[in-house]
Amino acid sequence: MDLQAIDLGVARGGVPVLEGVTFSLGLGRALVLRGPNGAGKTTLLRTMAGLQPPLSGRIEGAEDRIAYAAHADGLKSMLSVTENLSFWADVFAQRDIEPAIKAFDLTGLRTRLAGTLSAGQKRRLGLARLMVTGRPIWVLDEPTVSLDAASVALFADAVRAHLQQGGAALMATHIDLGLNEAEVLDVGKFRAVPRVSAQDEAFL
Amino acid sequence: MDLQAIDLGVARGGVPVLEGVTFSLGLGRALVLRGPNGAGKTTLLRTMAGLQPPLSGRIEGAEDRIAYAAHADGLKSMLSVTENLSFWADVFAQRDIEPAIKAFDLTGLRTRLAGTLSAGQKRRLGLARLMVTGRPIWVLDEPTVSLDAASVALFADAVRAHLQQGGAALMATHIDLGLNEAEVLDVGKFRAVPRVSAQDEAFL
Amino acid sequence: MSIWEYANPVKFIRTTDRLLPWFSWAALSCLATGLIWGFFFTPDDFRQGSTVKIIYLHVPAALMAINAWLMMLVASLIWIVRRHHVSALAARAAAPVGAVMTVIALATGAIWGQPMWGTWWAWDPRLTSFLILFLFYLGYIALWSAIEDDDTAADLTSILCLVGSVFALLSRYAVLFWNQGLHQEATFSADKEQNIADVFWYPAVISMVGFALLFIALVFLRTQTEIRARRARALMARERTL
Amino acid sequence: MLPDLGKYAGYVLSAYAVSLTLIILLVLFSVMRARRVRRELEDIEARQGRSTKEASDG
Amino acid sequence: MIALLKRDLMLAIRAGGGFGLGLAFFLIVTVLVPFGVGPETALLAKIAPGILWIGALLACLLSLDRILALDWEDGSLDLLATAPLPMEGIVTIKALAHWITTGLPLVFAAPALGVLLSMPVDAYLWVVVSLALGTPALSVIGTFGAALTVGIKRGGLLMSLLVLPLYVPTLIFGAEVARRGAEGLAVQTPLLMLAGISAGVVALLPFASAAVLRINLR
Amino acid sequence: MIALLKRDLMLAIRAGGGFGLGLAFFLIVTVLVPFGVGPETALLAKIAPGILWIGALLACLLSLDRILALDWEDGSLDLLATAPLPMEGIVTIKALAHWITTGLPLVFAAPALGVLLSMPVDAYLWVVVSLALGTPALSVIGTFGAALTVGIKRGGLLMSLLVLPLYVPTLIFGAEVARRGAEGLAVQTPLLMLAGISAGVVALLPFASAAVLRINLR
Ligand code: HEM
Ligand SMILES: Nc1ncnc2c1ncn2[C@@H]1O[C@H](COP(=O)(O)OP(=O)(O)OP(=O)(O)O)[C@@H](O)[C@H]1O
Ligand SMILES: Nc1ncnc2c1ncn2[C@@H]1O[C@H](COP(=O)(O)OP(=O)(O)OP(=O)(O)O)[C@@H](O)[C@H]1O
Ligand SMILES: [Mg+2]
Ligand SMILES: [Mg+2]
Repeated sequence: MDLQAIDLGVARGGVPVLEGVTFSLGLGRALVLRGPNGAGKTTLLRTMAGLQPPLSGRIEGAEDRIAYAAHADGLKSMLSVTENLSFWADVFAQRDIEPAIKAFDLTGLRTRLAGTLSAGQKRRLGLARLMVTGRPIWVLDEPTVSLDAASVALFADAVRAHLQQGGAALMATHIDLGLNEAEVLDVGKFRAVPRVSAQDEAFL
Repeated sequence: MDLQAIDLGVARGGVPVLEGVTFSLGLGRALVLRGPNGAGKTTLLRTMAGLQPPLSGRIEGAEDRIAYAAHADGLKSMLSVTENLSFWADVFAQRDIEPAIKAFDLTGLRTRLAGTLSAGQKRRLGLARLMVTGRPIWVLDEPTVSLDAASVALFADAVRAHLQQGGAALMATHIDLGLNEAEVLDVGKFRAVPRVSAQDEAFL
Repeated sequence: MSIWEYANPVKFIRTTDRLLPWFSWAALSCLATGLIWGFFFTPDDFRQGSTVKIIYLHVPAALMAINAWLMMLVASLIWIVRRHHVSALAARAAAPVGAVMTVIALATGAIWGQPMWGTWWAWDPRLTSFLILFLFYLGYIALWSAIEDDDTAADLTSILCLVGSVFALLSRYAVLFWNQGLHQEATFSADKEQNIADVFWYPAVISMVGFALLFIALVFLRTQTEIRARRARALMARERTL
Repeated sequence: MLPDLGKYAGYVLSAYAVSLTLIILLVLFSVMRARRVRRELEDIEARQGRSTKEASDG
Repeated sequence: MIALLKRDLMLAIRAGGGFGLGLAFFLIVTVLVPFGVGPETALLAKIAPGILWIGALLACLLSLDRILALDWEDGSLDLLATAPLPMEGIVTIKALAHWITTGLPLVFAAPALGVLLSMPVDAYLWVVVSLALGTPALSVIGTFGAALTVGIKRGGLLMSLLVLPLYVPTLIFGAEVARRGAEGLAVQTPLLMLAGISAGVVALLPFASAAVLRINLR
Repeated sequence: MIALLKRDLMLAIRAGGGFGLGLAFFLIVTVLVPFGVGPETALLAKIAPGILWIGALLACLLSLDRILALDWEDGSLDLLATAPLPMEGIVTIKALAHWITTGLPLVFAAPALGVLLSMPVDAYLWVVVSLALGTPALSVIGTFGAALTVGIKRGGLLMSLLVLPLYVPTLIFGAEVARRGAEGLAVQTPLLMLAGISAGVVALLPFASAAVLRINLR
């Protein structure tokens, strides 16, 4: 089933940010969200991931199929790279963390505590987590922050492999990911008309 | 006076990361550090900023002339944009925060609490802080993370203006900043010969 | 040749490897002699009955508890001033030994207190100071184990040890002021030697020497262990970087 | 075999028991950890083909 | 779920994970009381059961901000929320891990600390029993407080404020059991009440905590 | 320096900044004590000065992790360290801000809480005086503890463990002043000692705190 946003409105801090967002993401495809800073990409992705309720409209095909990666990586600095990954694999009832470790070139860092990694290495570990979720739809918020060119390529390969296995990916980013097959959606055009926050409307 | 690194060795977590780093950064010039994830850029910049002692070699011309911007922005989420800026201006005994606000297009966000900004807006505020330090040498760690193209251009303009006023800038980044006049230094070639941490040497 | 030579970890391991058996056997024999003599072959005190036999454990443990802290203080100073790794690790190695000595002194004291004072615990100044000393040990050990980086941990704990020592002294005066106590005066001081009968004195001294030797042997062994652990970590790190 | 400890026997014996147990535990833990760490170190050294002695001579 | 429990326990015993710190705090609070109120044995013996209960409560309280705030800060909580675990399960496991690492050790340590306060002999049993029954409630209620304040940076003090009033019934009945036990009176009523509170709280509060946590994650 | 003080005070009074929380915690601890030890007026009156001191100390303790940890987490501490302020100045200002937002309100609140514990009339003056003299020491010692544990995530409990033994002399002399005052005895000696400790600590400890902080920032 496709992941669909139908006439979706999202708000942050009570202020409507985007309105009328409509798209559909089929399996095997990738969609890149673009838009200037503060456009509402993060807000939209959090809504898609089910972390906040939409203001209006609805989302379909998201139930229990989404693996979300946020600005923060959710790593435990006192656990090693493998321990961090195995934990998430356990949570998602998966077994094998080896492919993830290979795909993001973490082999040499296996026993290192996550807290001692460099910014880019942390990010790689955060992305490797996606591969142990077993979920078909990846929802990624600026996945390549702090990554060097080689790691961005690793990431693009991983996404491509995921798409080939029938997965899908929804990403927000400002830079070029090297994923030419991805469609692009500019969220700028969905900007909500400036008005008071949704919760304040009752008082007008 | 130039900012000079002379045969500098830096370590993180006690492990030598870079060795023999030598460069000199004259006023009016910009130097971009490049290197893959985990190469040691952050470590080098922290050392230059005086936050950690060098392992070997020395740094000249850094004393009280450096404004440092790290991965984290050091914003107080419960203070507004102007309050955050004024605080740093006060600390560095400067007065005027208007040019900084203009340069990073924060005018519309003035009274917003820093905690409610989007990732890119936060970053813009973090960079605006540099302009109220009055320090001639900017040391920046991945300054354009999360910034959209327009903001990257704003940043490049700000750096250019700073250079024209006789400032200097030392930056680590993975992406293109649009600063063509900047020299590039690949830290990869200074990689420390693999050996144990400096503090552990006594134990071998 | 200067004494600082032994601050070299490898040298330290080699030297102590040679010394360790001697100290261990000496400690064992002194402890055995002192305690067996004290337990089996001394008469009961006319006032305290057989409880006086507790003295052979209580006093040495109490003395070692204090001396261990002093040793840690000295080692911390050496680390701060001269940055010899062995001294930092020795301080780290001594802390749990000192803590156990403190617990022994507290436990034997409490067991002694029940028949003598009719209570397991009283807020007597000396007892209280010991409890505070125990808290300092706990904090010191907790801080060591909470910090990942070895040298940072050494730096922080040695400063804590210095500041803590000053506050421990202050606490001692505060506690003395706060409550006047029940506890025995120091009867084992050199000038009052005759205060205590020779029958009790000899085994007590032997036992004290035994505790001191045991402390030294344990600190040697544990320091070696810390050094080896550091070395293992260093080699592993090198292996990874290669 | 035991000397006559009178009415205080329980106290004296428990004092000795507690102290000796604590000391033995302390020694045991120290020795066990020493052994373990030593073995680990020797493993690593064997793997890397160096020993403490060589290192110190070198 | 098991994975989460395992991870939380592992993190607790890792360096800086705080296992045993609750215990140490309990010890220290108990030691401070005589410095404050003076060293008279009779006085101390009288207030001992109450002080032990208050000390245990404070030790729980101080460790609450590790339950959820750490996971919130590094983003794991967002990720856990999108994982195939029910939110109720997450908060229950978190409370359980907190009890194992904090509440349970307190129960075992209480008798030793009773000695320091010259607690009457009859009190020991009841202090231990009341703590064993009461600390699970403290952990579960504490998790609720942690869920309420999870979005607030360093909200430790605010959380204490919210949680302390909720602790009052548990404290009253727990301390009452201990105090009556010390004086040799019948403890049945407060004991039943305490058990009832614990059971009720463990059964029902996780739903509230989960709801609150969902709101905070929005 | 003034700017830093101003910012810290401003942050404290902003929503969620924790101003007044110390006070509220103080209130709640004082209120819990009767629940724990039972409602007898005579008993409460006797322990009142001590409880007030312990309550004040715990309220200070619980707010310590806001002194430096927040600034560490969001990166401001790194930036402050590269700013033209001496590290000793930074820690002193931080301790001062903590005292103004936590210690000082406690001094003013103590009499009101004394009423709750039926404290004897003579004690009020001395409780206030001893708290006024002692709380600065608590803030400065606390800042040392905060600096020691600044790199440790949610190190609140570890910090308590390190700080509480250091609080002992202050607590003993402070509570002694209050207790003697309550009984109408001479308070001169402990009062002098308390003042001496405060003065010494304020003069010397910031150097240790600054050293420790520098090590932690490395
Ligand atoms: C938990 C409680 C106790 C602690 C922490 C404690 C602590 C100490 C310390 C630190 C010392 C050595 C001080 C010195 O020699 O200057 C000592 C010595 C001594 N203690 Fe205790 N004590 C405790 C209970 C008792 C009890 C109940 C008794 C017996 C009634 C007792 C009898 C002695 C004696 C006879 C000495 C030797 C004094 C001397 O000659 O120096 N202690 N104790
Ligand atoms: N509490 C609030 N009140 C008003 N506006 C808010 C609040 N919180 C967030 N906003 C605004 O909502 C908008 C959406 O933010 P969001 O984080 O979704 O943007 P984004 O597209 O992810 O930006 P970036 O590319 O910078 O990450 C921003 O303009 C932000 O300033
Ligand atoms: N405690 C530690 N022990 C061993 N190695 C460490 C430790 N801490 C950091 N490192 C390593 O030091 C190296 C330098 O890290 P640094 O953060 O300086 O890299 P960087 O160039 O900034 O990378 P990025 O581009 O990803 O930000 C990394 O390889 C990192 O894994
Ligand atoms: Mg965003
Ligand atoms: Mg970096």
